[in-house]
Amino acid sequence: MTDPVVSVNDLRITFPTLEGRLTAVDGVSFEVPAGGAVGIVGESGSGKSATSLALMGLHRGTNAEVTGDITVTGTNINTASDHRVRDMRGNDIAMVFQDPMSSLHPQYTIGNQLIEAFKVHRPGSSVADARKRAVESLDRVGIPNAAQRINSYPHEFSGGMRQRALIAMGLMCEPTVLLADEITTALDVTVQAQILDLLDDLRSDLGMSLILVSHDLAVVAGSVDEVLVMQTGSIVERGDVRDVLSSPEHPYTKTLLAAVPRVDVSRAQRRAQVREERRQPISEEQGEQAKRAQRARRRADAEGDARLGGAAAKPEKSEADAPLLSVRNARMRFKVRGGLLGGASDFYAVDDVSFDLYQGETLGIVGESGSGKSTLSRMVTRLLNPTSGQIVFEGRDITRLPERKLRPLRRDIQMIFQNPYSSLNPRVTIGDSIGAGLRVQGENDTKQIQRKVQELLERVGLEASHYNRFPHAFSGGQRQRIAIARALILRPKLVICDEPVSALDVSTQDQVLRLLDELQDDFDLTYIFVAHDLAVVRQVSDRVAVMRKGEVVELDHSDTVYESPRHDYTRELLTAAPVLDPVEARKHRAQRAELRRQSTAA
Amino acid sequence: GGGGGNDDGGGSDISVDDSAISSVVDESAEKGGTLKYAHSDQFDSLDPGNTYYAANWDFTRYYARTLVTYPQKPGQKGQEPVPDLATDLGEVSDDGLTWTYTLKKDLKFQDGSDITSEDVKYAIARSNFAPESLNKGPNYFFQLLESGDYEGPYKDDNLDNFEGVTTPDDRTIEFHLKEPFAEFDYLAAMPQTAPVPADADTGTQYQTDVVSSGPYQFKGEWTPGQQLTLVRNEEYDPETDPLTRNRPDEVQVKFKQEENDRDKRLINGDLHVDVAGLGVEASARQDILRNDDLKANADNPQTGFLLYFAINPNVKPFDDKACREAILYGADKTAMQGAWGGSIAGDIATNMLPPSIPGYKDTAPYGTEGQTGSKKKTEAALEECGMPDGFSTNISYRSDRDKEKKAAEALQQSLQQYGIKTDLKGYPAGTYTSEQAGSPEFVKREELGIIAYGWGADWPSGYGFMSQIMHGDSIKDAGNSNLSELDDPEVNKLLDKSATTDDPSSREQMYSDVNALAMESATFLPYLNQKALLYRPESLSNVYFSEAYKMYDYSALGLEQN
Amino acid sequence: MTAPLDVPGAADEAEPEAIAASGGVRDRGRSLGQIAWMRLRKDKVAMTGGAFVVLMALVALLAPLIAGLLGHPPNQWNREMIDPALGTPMGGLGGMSGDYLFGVEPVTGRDIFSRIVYGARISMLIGFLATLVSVVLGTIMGIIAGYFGGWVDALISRLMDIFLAFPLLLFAMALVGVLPDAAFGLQDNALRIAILVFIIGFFNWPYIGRIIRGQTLSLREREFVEASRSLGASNLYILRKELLPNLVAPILVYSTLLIPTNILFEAALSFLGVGVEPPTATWGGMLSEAVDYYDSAPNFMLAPGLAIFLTVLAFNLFGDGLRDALDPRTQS
Amino acid sequence: MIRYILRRLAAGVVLLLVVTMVVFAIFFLVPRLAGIDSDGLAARYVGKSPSPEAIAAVKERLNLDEPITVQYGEFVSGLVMGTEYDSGTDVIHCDAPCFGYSFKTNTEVWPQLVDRLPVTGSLAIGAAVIWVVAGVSIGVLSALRRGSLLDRAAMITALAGVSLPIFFTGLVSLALLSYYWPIFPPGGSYTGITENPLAWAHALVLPWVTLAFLYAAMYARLTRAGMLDTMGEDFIRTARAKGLPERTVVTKHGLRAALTPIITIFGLDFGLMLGGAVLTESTFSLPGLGKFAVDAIRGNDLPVVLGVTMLTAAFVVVCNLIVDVLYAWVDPRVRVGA
Ligand SMILES: Nc1ncnc2c1ncn2[C@@H]1O[C@H](COP(=O)(O)OP(=O)(O)OP(=O)(O)O)[C@@H](O)[C@H]1O
Ligand SMILES: Nc1ncnc2c1ncn2[C@@H]1O[C@H](COP(=O)(O)OP(=O)(O)OP(=O)(O)O)[C@@H](O)[C@H]1O
Ligand SMILES: [Mg+2]
Ligand SMILES: [Mg+2]
Repeated sequence: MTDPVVSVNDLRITFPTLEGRLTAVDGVSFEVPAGGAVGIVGESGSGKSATSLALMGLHRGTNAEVTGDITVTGTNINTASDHRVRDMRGNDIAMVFQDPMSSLHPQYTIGNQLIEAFKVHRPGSSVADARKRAVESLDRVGIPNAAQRINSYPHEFSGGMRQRALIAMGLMCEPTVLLADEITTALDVTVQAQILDLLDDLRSDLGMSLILVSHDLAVVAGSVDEVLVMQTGSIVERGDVRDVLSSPEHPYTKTLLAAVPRVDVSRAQRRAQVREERRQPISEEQGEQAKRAQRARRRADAEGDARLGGAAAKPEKSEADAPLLSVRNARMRFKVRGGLLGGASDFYAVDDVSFDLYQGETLGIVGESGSGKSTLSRMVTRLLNPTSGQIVFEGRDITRLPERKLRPLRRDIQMIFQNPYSSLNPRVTIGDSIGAGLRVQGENDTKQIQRKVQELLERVGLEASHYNRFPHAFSGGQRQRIAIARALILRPKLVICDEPVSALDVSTQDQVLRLLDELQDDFDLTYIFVAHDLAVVRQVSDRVAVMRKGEVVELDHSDTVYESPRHDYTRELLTAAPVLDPVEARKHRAQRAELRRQSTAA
Repeated sequence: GGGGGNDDGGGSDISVDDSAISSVVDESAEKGGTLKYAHSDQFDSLDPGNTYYAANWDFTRYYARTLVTYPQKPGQKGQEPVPDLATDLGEVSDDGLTWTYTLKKDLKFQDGSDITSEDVKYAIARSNFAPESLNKGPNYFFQLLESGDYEGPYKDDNLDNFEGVTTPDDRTIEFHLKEPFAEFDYLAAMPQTAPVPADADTGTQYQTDVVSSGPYQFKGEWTPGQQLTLVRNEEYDPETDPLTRNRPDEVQVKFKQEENDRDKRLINGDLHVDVAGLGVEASARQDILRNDDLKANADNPQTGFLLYFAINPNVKPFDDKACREAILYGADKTAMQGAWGGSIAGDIATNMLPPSIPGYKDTAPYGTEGQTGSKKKTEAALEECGMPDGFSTNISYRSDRDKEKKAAEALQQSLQQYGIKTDLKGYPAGTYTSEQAGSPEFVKREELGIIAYGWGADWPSGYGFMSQIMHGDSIKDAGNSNLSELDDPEVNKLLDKSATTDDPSSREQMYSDVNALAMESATFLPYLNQKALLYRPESLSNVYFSEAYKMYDYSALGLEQN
Repeated sequence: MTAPLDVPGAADEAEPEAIAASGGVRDRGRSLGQIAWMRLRKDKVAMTGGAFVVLMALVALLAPLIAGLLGHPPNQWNREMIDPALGTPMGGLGGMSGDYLFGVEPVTGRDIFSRIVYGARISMLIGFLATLVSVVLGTIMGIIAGYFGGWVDALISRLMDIFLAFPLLLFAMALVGVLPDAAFGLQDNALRIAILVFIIGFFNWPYIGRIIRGQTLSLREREFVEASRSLGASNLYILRKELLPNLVAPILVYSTLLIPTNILFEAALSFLGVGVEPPTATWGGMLSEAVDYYDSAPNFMLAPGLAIFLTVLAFNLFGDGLRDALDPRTQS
Repeated sequence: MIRYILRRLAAGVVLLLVVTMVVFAIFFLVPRLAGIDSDGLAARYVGKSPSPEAIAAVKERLNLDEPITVQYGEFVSGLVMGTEYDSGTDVIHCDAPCFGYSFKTNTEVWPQLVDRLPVTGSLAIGAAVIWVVAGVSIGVLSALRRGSLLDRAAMITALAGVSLPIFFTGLVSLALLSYYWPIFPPGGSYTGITENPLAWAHALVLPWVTLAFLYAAMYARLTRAGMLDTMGEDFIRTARAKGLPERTVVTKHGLRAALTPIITIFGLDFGLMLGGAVLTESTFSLPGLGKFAVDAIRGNDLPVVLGVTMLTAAFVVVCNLIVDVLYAWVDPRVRVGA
């Protein structure tokens, strides 16, 4: 075997903070063989990015302290001169970053930024050469019409194209190692699959080594040979990707794996499993929260709240029952500016959507970014006024109800939002945030409000004493619990969850999903659950609607949709979904390649 | 002429050379050079028929000769009119209603055409009878001439309809008056009598291209605000001129010259004259007074300006004379003098005539010990007016005149100790006489009991000085300058009579009497006979202080050639 | 006059969870205000500025007492201190002595120390009140524009553009000139001060308005506003309970930074001769008379100049510190 | 792009129109509201001893008895199409843009404004060059050496700079460098650049430096803050990851993004300044537009005040327009939106 192109030995990175030095990476060692692919997996904050940056020597000039040895293509990054390190960046080792929008300079054309990456390492080359190379590079990452698009600015590209452009930039000098840090996190599954496929192709075509960083095991599964699992700065497990996935050794890896939502597990299976776990005496890590939640549940049961009580005797829904919500031919039109003459043109974000929703069920909505999921949710809650169509809630047409008449109805329909950071008011204590619902609906007794809020806090797995804290003191997962509590304080009938877990990492995501599931049982809730992650949707939904460009292309029982999809688009989505089994992943990849070949041939 | 600064104890010795007040400094017949003037702002107008500033009147003599003018002599003699375009001073008819002047022969405009009596008549018509266009100058002719309802040359283009002035022939001009006016020659010395050829008149725009009758003419068309250059007028014949006013080859005026900078350049000789003639500013004043070499080139003459506060009897409690007297007795004039800059800025005035005006007497009604006010008399006056604890009133002043403001503050301070509480009210100088202090209605409404003002004579006589500020007939609804609203029949009668009295010495007596009566009314608080600190650069020749214009006589100035 | 500086987001969107989790351990449960105060207290420079501000406020409040103890009445002429010929102060150093701490004014001999002390009243009063006017106006307009958007926003934004396109000083001067002497039941200096406060405050609101509008615009897009609306909250409730608390920080910071700007503005107007009526002492007014006596009485120029400088500097120091303290982005 | 420019242009014209209205209202409406009748207004245009005839004539000539809307209409039409004044013998054509006619000096306002513009222009441009160069480079250096001695010194100076009233620094520098040690002439002695470039520069050094000091301080602070923000952006990391030399990273990537918002502020500042740096010109007695306006306000010469105010607003609008276009050029994101 040849020498490894990257070898890291006892890497330690610390940052000074208000509370003293924070060790972000703690004694990490690994190697990447020439042409090999290594995945680094771990939850948020585990030190993945810090490690990647160290490989590029990008901690230089910051207040981070880096010790240990990093050797990249024979050069010690820690001791080499600035000049030498600069020479290597982009040339020997190139990095592709997480957020494609902010990682590209908004004021220069894509071409300019690509050419620059080339010229800096090939000072003798002509601009024409560099340009040619940039076009090639863009072409290779699959940007159609590369010769023209090279003059576009980043904002004129879609997210996926930007990510490709960033990869193209990394490829300009044909580096030995490509370092990709969470490059697909912000992308749709289909695009994610394309990008991953692209990296795979590039690796085999160019003989590059690849370091793929992600918090999602499923993402790396099909693309790497070896995987490192990081937890709080250390590598807890490493090995061949098949071995690690099939027989994880470290408990952390195990929980990580268990948390990954699986597109092949149906809702029924999942429910059964969850119920099983709930019945078991509570133990282990998340035990405290669950215990509290159980206590709260029991107390609520004892009080005999009508709705809570009803949950136990929940009747199986029948098609004959009147639907709780029915949406008929709903359309939402936006005016978009920026035609050639700047005139506004019409654009239907939601186009002729109809569905019924019954008490106690969960309707999952999947679709790519921009397919109109959020718009639809907002229409249902009347945060947006539908352009046409009808929304009937409990037999009452609420499509055109004026805001004042709507207000009492708002008790019954609530929303949980995607971004746990922006969905809570940073300047309002969480107690007040949650209690706001009661207050705006006319409750004035502060004591009463506080009692109810604290009960609910415990129910969602937080402490009553958190009442007076501000959101900044909570993690993303906790914030999402707060947001859930806020949505539930008015005891709504229908809750619309707009991507409630997409901003969370897998383990937190799992906890939140479980919580939502429990609450549905306990409070007899009806959910509309919006997500772009097929696996997540399958776990929670009774029925699933697949949206594309504002239309619902398929709507059926979730098992039907996942197991025998009728629409091509649904199939495409399904093959694009990442799977944990590396063998399966490669099979999917082959299928995708086949599909592509067919479409280009056709 | 006024003497040098008298040293009122404690301070530095500040007496300056003063020789240009009583004699001509550097008398010389040399010609040539460029005489450089500076103006801190700009002329209100260079049209001889449309200006009311002494400096402009002095300056226009370069290109606008008048029927009568003032001789180039220092001291009192410089105030006595001599014929210029006219062969003699005015000849008055027996009934005193007609004044006749005859033009000299061979007088020419800059374009070589003859100056005729018609041109003078036209000049009077446009400057006095067309207020819709030319409204900046005085309007004595309008008031005095018997001209029916003549509407001025711009509305009525037949000059024959203007009957106030007749021209029996090309050289004779007759003025027909409504009432006799003994001092008519002074009016004939105003630049409004400078001839204007009717076909060259462009109304308000005439100032850009004045047709010269004097030794210099505009170099091309002039744009207001831009540098003005006067060059020799080839058609001018010095033989016809009683004055020698053609010494320099060229005369320049630069405008908008910052005061301190101007003073600096005056002292180092880059500039010759500050055309406004008001003297140097505080900073240069200190420089000059601390340096004997500079003092030797400085003069500190009285400007003929009398600074005073008018006390308005229509504002309570000044309807009571005793209350007015309380102000007169309570005022500390030395403080007000200090406000203007000390003795160099003026001598304390004790009555309402400037010393250079014939008829002046050194009297001091309501005078107090050391002019600092008298506690005893003030308190007695307050007692008498029934307000032993004092009262409150307002003092108005022109807000953009720093020294007037300071003087008002000084008055406020000295009255305060007697319980007379005053509020200061500043108004822009631009509207002071038109809208505020000059509007009796406004004065009454806003209760401006004490009004800061200053006055200089339009011509050097008691009538010229006092008629506008003391005669009952001159009280106007707007633009009033009789701020005390004095309407004393005795005063009115004396002033009217003086206008018809030929004998100068009896006129002087009448002026003394008017002065005494005005002071007696206790509506005037004169405090300063203003003085200016003038600096004459070494390079100037023939410098002397003209009592007629109260500044250096510009027409006489020459440059030392070496 | 001042260009708007970048404002700390009311929004701490960027705040990574990791920091809340690790760095913020000790801060858990503390309000952002408390954290800001803790940070501010550590900032010595800002605290010095703050202390000076408090000192000047006290000086302004207690002017009669201070001037009474250490000086002479501010409007009293002390002609014995003046060389009657030149109008300059007697003795060296512009008449500075134990009796006249900062010397005396040329011509009048008024006690410069007392006038500086009394001048503080005008400066602080107008600075504070004008800022209040700007802040109230700016906040209301900014929130309305940002929150309601659409044509309301377009209208208010244009309005702000118009205000910003005006030559303020000229305008203020002209306005002071054309306004009457008595109005709104006020007279003299009370009226003058009211007019100045109004003009300064009224013409400065767009600066704060723009900032508030920007903040509101970004806050409005945040999901918590939608959440609140989906709970059935009215616009007023959302404005008051959801937006305003987030705007407190920028409002506070901008007020602190606007006060010195307004103090400078007042000084400029007084310098140009359109401030309050004499003989009331103002710093700008004193400066405008000082240049003629630059060498015989340099103290006359330096005293008001330094008074303005130090006061404004103190406010700026404090404001800068406050901004940093309230800025979630500055971590150490 | 062209559409964008046209739209900004239209907005600019509307803005100017509103500005004229407000200015006009302040000078003609406010005095009326304040109880000054048309006689009083007319009296302001007449000399020392206004006769009723003269007042009546002025009133008629200025349409002072007409409703304010008519007066405004006349004013705007004068601006756009020029107007005519009666000089007595002749009709004076006041060509567009006619900013009015000063009855104090019997001259049109516009030529006088044009006359003073070079002074203000010289002052503004010179100072702007100094402050932009000094302010931006100090700001960048400070940001790059954050926390260093240089940074701290520069920021303390900058803070002092923004806290110092310009009329104080101006007076002190005048007193020291012009009066006490006569190194520079006081500002009043402005000489045109065409007349004598050396004298021109010599006379302007003090005003330039004084004015530039304040703005340099402001811009240094702005630049530093902007630069600190930008240098923390992801695209800077990308640029570094490409292997670009630090200099390129800072200048090409950092500075460009950091300076973009400063352009807007500069446009506003510069536009306002072209309309007269009132305080600087007053302090140094520079015969520019600002001083002209101040004198006019003191002398109640309304047409002049109106003219300067309008001209300033026009400058601001034009400068903003240029800046908007420039902005669209340097920041491609703007072109589509807004
Ligand atoms: N500049 C810094 N200053 C202080 N702490 C830092 C800094 N950069 C990173 N950290 C801390 O180091 C730890 C590891 O961060 P890192 O960015 O490597 O995590 P990550 O695994 O990439 O997480 P994510 O999945 O969220 O991207 C975190 O606790 C983070 O808060
Ligand atoms: N207010 C609006 N004005 C104009 N277009 C809008 C507006 N809101 C949404 N859109 C457009 O409507 C389309 C659907 O948006 P929506 O937010 O519903 O998508 P989504 O499926 O929720 O996507 P994501 O997964 O990214 O959240 C998008 O193209 C979006 O740009
Ligand atoms: Mg990361
Ligand atoms: Mg969405």
